[in-house]
Amino acid sequence: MRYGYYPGCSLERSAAAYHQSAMAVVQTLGIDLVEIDDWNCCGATEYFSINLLPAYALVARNLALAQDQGISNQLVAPCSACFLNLTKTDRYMMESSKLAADVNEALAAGGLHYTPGTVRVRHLLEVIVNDVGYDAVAARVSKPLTGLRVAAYYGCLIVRPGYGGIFDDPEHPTALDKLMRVLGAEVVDFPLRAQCCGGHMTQISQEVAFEMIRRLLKNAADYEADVIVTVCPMCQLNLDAYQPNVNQFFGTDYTIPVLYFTQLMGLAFGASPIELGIGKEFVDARPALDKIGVALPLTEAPRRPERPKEALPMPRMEEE
Amino acid sequence: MNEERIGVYVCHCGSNIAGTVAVEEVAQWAAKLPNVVVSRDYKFMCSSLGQELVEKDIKELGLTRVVVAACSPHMHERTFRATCERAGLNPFLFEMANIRELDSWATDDRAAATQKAKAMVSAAVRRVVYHQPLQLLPVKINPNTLIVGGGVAGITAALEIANAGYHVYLVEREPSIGGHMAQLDKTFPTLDCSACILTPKMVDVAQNKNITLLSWSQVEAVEGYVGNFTVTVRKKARYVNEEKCTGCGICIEKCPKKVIDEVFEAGLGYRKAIYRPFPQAVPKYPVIDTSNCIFFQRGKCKACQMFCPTDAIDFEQQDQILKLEVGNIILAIGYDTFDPRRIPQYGYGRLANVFTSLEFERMVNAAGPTGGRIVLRDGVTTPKSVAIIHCVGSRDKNYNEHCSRICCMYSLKFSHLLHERLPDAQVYEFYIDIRATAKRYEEFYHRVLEEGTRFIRGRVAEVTDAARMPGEEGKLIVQYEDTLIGKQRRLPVDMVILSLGMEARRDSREVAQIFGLGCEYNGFFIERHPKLDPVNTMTEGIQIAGACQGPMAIPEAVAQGAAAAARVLSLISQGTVMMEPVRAHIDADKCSGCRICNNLCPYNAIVFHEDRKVSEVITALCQGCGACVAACPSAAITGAHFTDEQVMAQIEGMLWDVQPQFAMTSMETR
Amino acid sequence: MMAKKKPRFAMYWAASCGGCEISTLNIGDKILAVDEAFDIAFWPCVADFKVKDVERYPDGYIDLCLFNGAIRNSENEEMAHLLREKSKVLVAFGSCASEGCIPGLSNLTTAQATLRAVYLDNPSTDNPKKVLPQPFTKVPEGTIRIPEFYERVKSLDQVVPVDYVMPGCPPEAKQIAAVMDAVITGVALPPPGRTVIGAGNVAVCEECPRQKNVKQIKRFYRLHEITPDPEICLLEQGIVCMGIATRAGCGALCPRVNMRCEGCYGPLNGIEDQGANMVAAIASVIEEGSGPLAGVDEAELQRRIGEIMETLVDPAGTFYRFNMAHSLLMRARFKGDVV
Amino acid sequence: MTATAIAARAPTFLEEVIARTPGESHLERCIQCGTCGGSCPSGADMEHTPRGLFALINAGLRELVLRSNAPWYCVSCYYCTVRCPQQIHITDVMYTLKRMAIDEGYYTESTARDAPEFSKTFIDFVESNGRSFELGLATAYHLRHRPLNAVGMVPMAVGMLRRGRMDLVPTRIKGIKQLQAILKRAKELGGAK
Amino acid sequence: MNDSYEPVIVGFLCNWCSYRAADLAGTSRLHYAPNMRPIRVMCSARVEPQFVLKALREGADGVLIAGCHPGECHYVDGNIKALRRYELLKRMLRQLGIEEERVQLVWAAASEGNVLADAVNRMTEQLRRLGPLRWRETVLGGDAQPEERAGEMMAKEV
Repeated sequence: MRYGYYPGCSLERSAAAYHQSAMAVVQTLGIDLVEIDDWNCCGATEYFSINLLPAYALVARNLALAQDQGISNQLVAPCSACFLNLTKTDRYMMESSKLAADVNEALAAGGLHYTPGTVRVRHLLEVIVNDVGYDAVAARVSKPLTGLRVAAYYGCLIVRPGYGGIFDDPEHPTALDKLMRVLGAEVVDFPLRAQCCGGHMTQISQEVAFEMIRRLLKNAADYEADVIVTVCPMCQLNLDAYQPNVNQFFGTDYTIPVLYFTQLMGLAFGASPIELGIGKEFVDARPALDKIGVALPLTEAPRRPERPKEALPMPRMEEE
Repeated sequence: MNEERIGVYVCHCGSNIAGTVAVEEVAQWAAKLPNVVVSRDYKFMCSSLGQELVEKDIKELGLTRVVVAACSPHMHERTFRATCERAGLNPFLFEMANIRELDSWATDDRAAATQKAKAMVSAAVRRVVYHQPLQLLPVKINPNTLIVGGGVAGITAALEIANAGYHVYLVEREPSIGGHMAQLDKTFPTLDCSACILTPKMVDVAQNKNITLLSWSQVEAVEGYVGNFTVTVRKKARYVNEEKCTGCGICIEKCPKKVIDEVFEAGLGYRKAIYRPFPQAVPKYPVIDTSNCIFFQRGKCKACQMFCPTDAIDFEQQDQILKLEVGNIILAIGYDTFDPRRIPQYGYGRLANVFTSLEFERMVNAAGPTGGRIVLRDGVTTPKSVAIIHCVGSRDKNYNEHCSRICCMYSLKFSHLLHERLPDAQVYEFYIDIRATAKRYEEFYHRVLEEGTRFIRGRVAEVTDAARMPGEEGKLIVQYEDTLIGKQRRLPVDMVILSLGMEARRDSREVAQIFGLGCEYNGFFIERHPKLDPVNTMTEGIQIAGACQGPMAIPEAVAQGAAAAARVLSLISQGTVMMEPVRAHIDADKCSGCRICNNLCPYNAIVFHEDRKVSEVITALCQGCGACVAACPSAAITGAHFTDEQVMAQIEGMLWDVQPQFAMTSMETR
Repeated sequence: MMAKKKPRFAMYWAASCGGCEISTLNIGDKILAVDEAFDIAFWPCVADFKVKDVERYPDGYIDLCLFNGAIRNSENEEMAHLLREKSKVLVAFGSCASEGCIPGLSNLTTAQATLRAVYLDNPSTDNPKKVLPQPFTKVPEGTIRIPEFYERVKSLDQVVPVDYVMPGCPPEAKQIAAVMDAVITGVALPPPGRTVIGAGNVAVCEECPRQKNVKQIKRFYRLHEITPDPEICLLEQGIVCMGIATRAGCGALCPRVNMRCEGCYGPLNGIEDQGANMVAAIASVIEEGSGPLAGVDEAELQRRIGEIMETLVDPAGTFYRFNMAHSLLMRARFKGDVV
Repeated sequence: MTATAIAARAPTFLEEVIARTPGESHLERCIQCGTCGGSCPSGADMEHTPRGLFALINAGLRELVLRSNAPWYCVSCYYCTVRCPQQIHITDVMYTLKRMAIDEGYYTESTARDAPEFSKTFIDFVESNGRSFELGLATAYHLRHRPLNAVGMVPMAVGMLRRGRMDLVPTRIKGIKQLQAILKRAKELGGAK
Repeated sequence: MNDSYEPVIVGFLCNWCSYRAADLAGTSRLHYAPNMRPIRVMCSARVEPQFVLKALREGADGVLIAGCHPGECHYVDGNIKALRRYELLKRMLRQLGIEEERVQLVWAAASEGNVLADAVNRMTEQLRRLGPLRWRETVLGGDAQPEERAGEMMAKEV
């Protein structure tokens, strides 16, 4: 099984662990993900707020590259926001010939053209669940996650609004639950499974964002989850990196690690935590992983040399 | 080309047509068309003076064809056909050009409208030349009637017809008649006890000599046409001999197998494997549910047989296939309630204390599973707060776009019943609009307001058990926007009731296919006219009544049942019915027996004679759609009043002004 | 020659393959009767005549003229006019003359494309200088004229009035014999005016011995894709047999040997357009595998139907194999075109 | 008929919003049921619920709408869109309102005026590098618009760096010139529809 | 028709749904392009492909066939038969050089006056853009019979 691969900006760095673990897992499953050469940012949730046609053109450049590089007519995106933007652009270009014409006129300035409908964009989870299948995944499990209480967290954009077709119920999805059960984990009921992680609200209104994160943490804690498992780098970032801030803000003391589903898959397949990028979380995953007998080395994963805290460098500013 | 003498009449319709179309000009222009001997315009052609004009011309000028350019043929085609007939001209030698609805009312552009009117008149003139005199077809009416569905609509219709002295076959799929109404506790707004008013009617059905009640039965096929239908009914095996059974109920008592009753008790209660849906069931005979019966599943038990005092249990019983001859059919197959599992955010099936409206009906019913006690799913706890959510599965393009019409009122009824039984409980009604539009409905709404129910305008976004704030723990939290204050809010309650909308029966499309009816996009049957002919269908001889036509409350269903019965009685009393002669006919000399047409007819009106190798249209069965006419590759099938040459001539006429490019070849075959 | 003046007979070959002539000679002994009964006035295939001879005849000199071949070039048209003038009874003989036949299929493309295909693009063509035939070519001796290649193929009746039509590609020898017999023995022909003679009035199915059942076509097959059951109607098996929409007269020759009827006898009386008629008939009996009321979504329905239709390769070329030049649309004529 | 010329009516605010939203937004169908307002995860903090905004749009209260913080508080979770009984593309409409607020300058008066700045900063990075750049984004945005808050964010940024989850310099794609040409062309072609 | 080109469409409307939809459009005074000339048939299944060709041949720029929505046909599934024929006809017309926009099949329920009106407007607009049916270039092919020459021959014949 060969697919084009669009990692998206997050997976380059802030969610490198997602990329790392995804690569390890797909290799085990016999999936070939070939990265699209020279892809660009999808614009996240920001570009559509500012200027519509450039926003579509930005996304469409990726579709055109995927189309032209001929890796596969299917393109896998592990990030839900990228997945949404790519499917949305393809869908709207298909529905509106005017939009398609305009976008293509813009693309022509870069010598590109995209025929809507050529590239089928898929989320990594959906590929694993539908193309590989639960049975094939089950066959690879060598170290089942027995005893680990998992809250399967989908977030929004993988299930809503379904520009790329309905993959799972937009209100009460279950695919990730099933996958986690296949890995041997105990999946807790998690009513807020498809609620929003706060998205970019962390940058706009922390109070609002923190409340949204709190709800999710509380719900997972209420059901005594050991770990929250996610399918999106934004969700992971918000729930993990902001967990201390949320605790501070509300006076709570949640310590629920947030891992990518590929990391748990990797563990179940017997991969080492390090090769899955475990150890990069803000909220320590070790207590949770202890339950399934996965020991993390005491030293953290190798990383860049640290800089003195006080010397936080300012990046070079662009002219405008 | 022929000797026909055509009269053309262009109607002003006051200013309705003349305001946009230059009618005088059209009339003068039409006078020059081939075969036209007189062409007039007149203020109101449909007035008696206008009609007299036509009659006079037919008689005095010897017209052999008439064209009236006026309104839609659906409006006045019959009028002018009658006009022709009065003057001694066969009514089918008339053609109408619709220059009002399709022309003057659809544009402001006078020049274009006039040009279009000319095209339509020209088309009618060319077409009418090829018209042939036709006769209406008389059909005898069999006085027996089939009624499908034993809910309140079907029961009403059956009693009306039976009481008029004619025989009725009442077919009901469930073991008992009664329908949804038998499940209800009280009926709004009068709060009559549903069983008290329905049961006597059910008993009347059982006792009426003119009614053959076929419960636990289904119609499998319908053949024939108005006046002469042959209906195949499968009478499923009950495994209880109706001749011997006294309905004592000992078998039910002794049956060891308890089953959740998904039908009558809406899943809230239990029944046995041999059962009667409810004590007052009509007929009184129980049925064995073989998929749950221990004997049928494992070959042992027979407790019912052992205890039956009249030896009525018969495990060997087989389904019976009955052939019924009837003249008319009334479909009253009712509705289904929306399945709320389709809206996961309301939590039905996941959250124990979310109930459906039908569950609540059974719960408040004194004869229901809780004996009328209102409790949570644990069967013990009394709720202190109840939220009733309106429009579940209704007014929602994701599910059903239509308003189900009854939910507002039964929700109000629930509020009232909750107040009556649990005076301490707080009741909330979440609504988009309160639709209380029939007699005494608005008054009932006011009464419920006065009783202290809190009305919150806002469609509920979700019901969850995920507590967010103190006070929410252990409750169901209803999240919504109170649209009257424009704020998002959350309300913790003990119980949620989902007011389910009405849907067409899940198998309504299959039923429609058996009976040759049309369904709307949402599965409800299409009536002949939504206002003027609501119980008739496009298929002659088949009426519809009750909620299979669209969402409606009991009084309307009863009225429709009676209306359908009146329709049937009127046909029976006429003895014969005259039918439009728009029918297909196969010229046996031209038919090559290729059998292309054989399975095209939705009414099975085409038969193939294996001996002569030709197909034939049974005129009485044909409805005149023309599908076979168009398909016949030998031009052996003609469709009366819509023949190839008529339509071809009409096309030529329509395009009289736009043939700039070619001349005709004189050598063409026609 | 006997004293009694024999009627005069002519037969001419325009854009055609020659099959009509062969079929005529195939009538066996009857050919002697023809020779006996007629004086041959013009029959280039059989005897040496020149156009000049015909031009010298007075109008109406020829009693019966069988004209085969379509009108493909200016010569064909000139001959059609000439023979019309000189003949009392003009018969459009065979499919080419009556409805354009195989040459008529070139109406699906342009004359330019046809010439290119023949003289330039054909793999077996050796034409290094890329010479195309020209109506006028200057040579030292003067200008050579060859007939002008028309843009569009027409049937005979599109250039001159025709009294009778004898369909078929070619007309069956026994049908020709029967007509000749009738003419010779003086049986009155039906009134003229493009009247069909020498054929039936019912479809080929009438003569076809195959078992016919109710039809439900799930996909179409071309002949090489399937081995048809020899007893059952070919159409039921998904083979686009034109017999249902084709005039009988041939004796269902093709279906009898497992070949689909290709429609050479043309449409039946009352049919304006054989192709459109086939569309109506065949499309009606496809089975897209969904109860029409099973609540199938409209787009899905259209997709399923489209899928089946895609298996019917080249509908225009199939349905109009013989009738293209005489199809309803092709019968359109520019104002001023001569009948 | 003698016709009096009536000047063509200017499009209403509702029509404008619909025209500027790609595809069929169906905004005109709103029945004011409040499903969107109830479903919105940040709805409790919005000055107007989506439903409320639509009522204001229908009433033509342009300034009120374009000054509202509501569109900027939209987190693109699409709950409203999938739940709307009238199948209105609410999230898309929110994006339209954001663009209109920027175009008409009203956003500066909004309590959420930082949000568009965040979006713009984000875009600046994308337009000059082809990829987003979290550290640059966070610092540039916070220093420009929330100097006080920037300090509060330091521990997290440091955490990100320490865990190797943030880069110190942006990645730039090879085809940046090509991308810039495309975006330039797209901007010239104009944004509407 | 000289100054500005206005296409003419022949519309085959089924008696039960689309003709009633057209009636309703009129009754509701929905103004739409007056370019469609209606012919009533009992069912869209009565519309023979021959009628379509005939209309084009007689000078129509386009043909609209309108029926009930699938599942709502008065004659159960006549519209499905129409759809099947349309799908095949469309493919054949494509080969004959007739643009797809010229022959269209739409569904309009009796209550959907607006749907029918929109369809007529849309089709009129498409045909305006397309221009008249180019007989010589597409259907009949090339320029075999230049008008002058035809005129000449006409004179000779007369």
